[in-house]
Amino acid sequence: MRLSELLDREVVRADGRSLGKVRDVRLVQDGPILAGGTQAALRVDAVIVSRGWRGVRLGYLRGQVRGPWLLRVTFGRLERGAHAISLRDLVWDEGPHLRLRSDEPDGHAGP
Amino acid sequence: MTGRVLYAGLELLDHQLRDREGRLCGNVDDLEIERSPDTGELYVTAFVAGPGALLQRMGRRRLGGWIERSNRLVNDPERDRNLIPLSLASRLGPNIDLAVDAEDLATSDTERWVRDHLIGHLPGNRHRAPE
Amino acid sequence: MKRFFAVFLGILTAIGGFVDIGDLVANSQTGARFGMNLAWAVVLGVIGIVVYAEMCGRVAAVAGRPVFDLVRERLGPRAGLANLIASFFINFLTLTAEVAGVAIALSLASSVSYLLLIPFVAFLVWLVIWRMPFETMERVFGLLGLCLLVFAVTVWKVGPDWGGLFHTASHPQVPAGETGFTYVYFAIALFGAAMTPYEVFFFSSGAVEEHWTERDLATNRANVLIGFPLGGLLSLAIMASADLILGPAGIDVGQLSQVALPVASVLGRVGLAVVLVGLFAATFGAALETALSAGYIISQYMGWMWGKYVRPRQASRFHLVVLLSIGAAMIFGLTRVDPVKVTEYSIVLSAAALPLTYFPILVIANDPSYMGDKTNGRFLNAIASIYLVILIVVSIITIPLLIITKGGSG
Amino acid sequence: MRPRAMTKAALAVCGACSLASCVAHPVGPARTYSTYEGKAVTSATAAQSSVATVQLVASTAAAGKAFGPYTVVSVSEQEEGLSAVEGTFASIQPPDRRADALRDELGAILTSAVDHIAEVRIAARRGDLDDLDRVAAPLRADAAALDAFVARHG
Repeated sequence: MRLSELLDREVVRADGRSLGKVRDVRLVQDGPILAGGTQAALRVDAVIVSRGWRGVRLGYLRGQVRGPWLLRVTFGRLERGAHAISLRDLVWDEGPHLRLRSDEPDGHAGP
Repeated sequence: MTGRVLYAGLELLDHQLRDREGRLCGNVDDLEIERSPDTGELYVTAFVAGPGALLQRMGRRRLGGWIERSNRLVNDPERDRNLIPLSLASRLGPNIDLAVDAEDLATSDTERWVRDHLIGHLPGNRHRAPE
Repeated sequence: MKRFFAVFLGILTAIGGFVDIGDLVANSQTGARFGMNLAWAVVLGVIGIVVYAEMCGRVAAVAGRPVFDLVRERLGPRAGLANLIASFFINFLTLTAEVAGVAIALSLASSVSYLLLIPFVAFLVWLVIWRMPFETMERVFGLLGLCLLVFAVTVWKVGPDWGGLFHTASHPQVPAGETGFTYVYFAIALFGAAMTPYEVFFFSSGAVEEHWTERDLATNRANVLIGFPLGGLLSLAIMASADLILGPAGIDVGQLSQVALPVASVLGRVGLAVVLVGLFAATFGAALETALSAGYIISQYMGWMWGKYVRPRQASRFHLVVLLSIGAAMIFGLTRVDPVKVTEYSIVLSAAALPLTYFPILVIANDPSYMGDKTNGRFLNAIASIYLVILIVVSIITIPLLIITKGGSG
Repeated sequence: MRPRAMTKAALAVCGACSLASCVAHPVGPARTYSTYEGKAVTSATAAQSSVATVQLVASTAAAGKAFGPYTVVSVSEQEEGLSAVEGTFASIQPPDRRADALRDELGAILTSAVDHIAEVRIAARRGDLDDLDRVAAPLRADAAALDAFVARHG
């Protein structure tokens, strides 16, 4: 399975209403140390969902990029709608959508 | 949850891969994920590097899939050489450093072909311009 | 002392390497048609290239990353590909124009038809890229390019009414016989000629080729902050020479030979010889830069090994792209396509494609995970943001203006 | 714009521009007298620049300020350019009788200018650089005729 299969996939609530699309995927390096390597395994932790713009990979919300003011304001606003939804709260069956298990997402805004 | 947090799209996808000598050997065109039978969680197991994977990611599923399959047929039907196991990564930064030799990766296949059939026949191809 | 000499040499190289066929044609044309009324566009373009080239050099020195690597990382593979296609196409037009420009410079010295010289020039460009060390290559053609300083000597020898020139430049207006559309169109041409994207592709890749580190940041700053503005002054000298000699005679510049005419008519044979060497060096240097840039941007998008700092066989795909680009440019040049027209299109289309290249640079130069504590300061960010807005406006109006003015002739 | 559309747009713009650069020429078909007159003035303006260039090159060379190859190539370029302008103008269909007169008037000036430039080129190729001023003298009349034409119709 490829990560790109998750990206741009629509996320819907249990009642079928759309929450937006997957714009990025949050990984946490807390798995076991990989055999033969030095890196701990990367666990797929959550998907970043937003309704708006697709190009949210500039680091204004999730990275440490702070300037310049013009871009921070523009992209901060575009990315503001984005929030993380834990993969544990999602059902990923063969269908085209990721479905929320219940309609009470404990998802929270990015870091 | 205490480990380092990485955003795949921001910090891994499309980043440069370098081998142990610092040679450039492809970009991270996609990531392979697998569900662990033990914990039931999804883990990133490998970087995917190759034009087939990139095309698939860009929505050219059929063309990309065909390139990936033909690649596998020519080389080794048993395993997908476009996959570079995550365990080979020695550093995940703006560049991703791998503890391998670039020549052993599938991304070097076209490099080798161009070298053996074209550039390698031109005089002086072995000499770095004198400093 | 040695360090000082190295910095000084770098600045001289930057001055001589600043001007290419785009600057020559655009400055000469506008000088003849608009006098100094468009000098502000050169100043605007030079400040822009200084701001962004300094960022590129700093990113390359600190993070070791060339521009097109960052383009794909920040724009993603699809928008990155769109930029790659556009940039490659424009770069190809520029390469063709530069190769033809070298051939014309040689033809003006030998009276052999420039078409016969194009294959020879193309081979020479490839040979230099294949064999000559990066630093030597940059130095030789940059320093020879300083011959173009005869344009400044020409202007000085004419002894113009300096106050008048400066007044026109600082109080610009649309001259009689020109429309507002052509005025803006040529302003964009000058702006595009100064800010051509290949300059930053080459500049940042060159910094990686020369293994710049944080210790080279001062050199970077000196080259860019002193060298580029002086190169811009050279552009203005070309414009002024055309304003003083070609404009009053009613000459509209459509050939490279006309660019050199003010120098010959004022300074005579010696001046003409020097300016032809300058034309040769400037176009040859830029031909090398654009040919390499073709290889750089494709390799960096694909993640291939690139560069002259390894043996050619270790970066064979890169060298293949360079070789094929030179070959294609040679063939396009041989179709008798008008080199000056190709130049005009390349600089105007450059202007349209600018934001796609400069935007990711600005983002990365602010990203501490790449830059550590060497991120942009507030002042720099303010100027860079203003420029980003200008670049976007320019890119929106360029293509409509190209059509309305029928390529500046209307 | 979606990125894939951007890729397509980039390709389309590149294609359109390559086409445009092949066909772009300010002189197209003319249906009325005034468009014909406009095109005549465009041709005359281009001719003015060519004639002025050759005059300046000739006087520069005659003053010993330019060497042979530069002079020959510069003059030939203008000769070729002006012949092309002449040919293009001649190929435009004049829409009415009034336009016929205009066609004859400018045609005569252009032919004369091309002939005089050819003489300069011939002399330059023979190496008679010192004499070039005298050979180029007839161009003064052509320049005056072009100026008058543009002033009358521009």
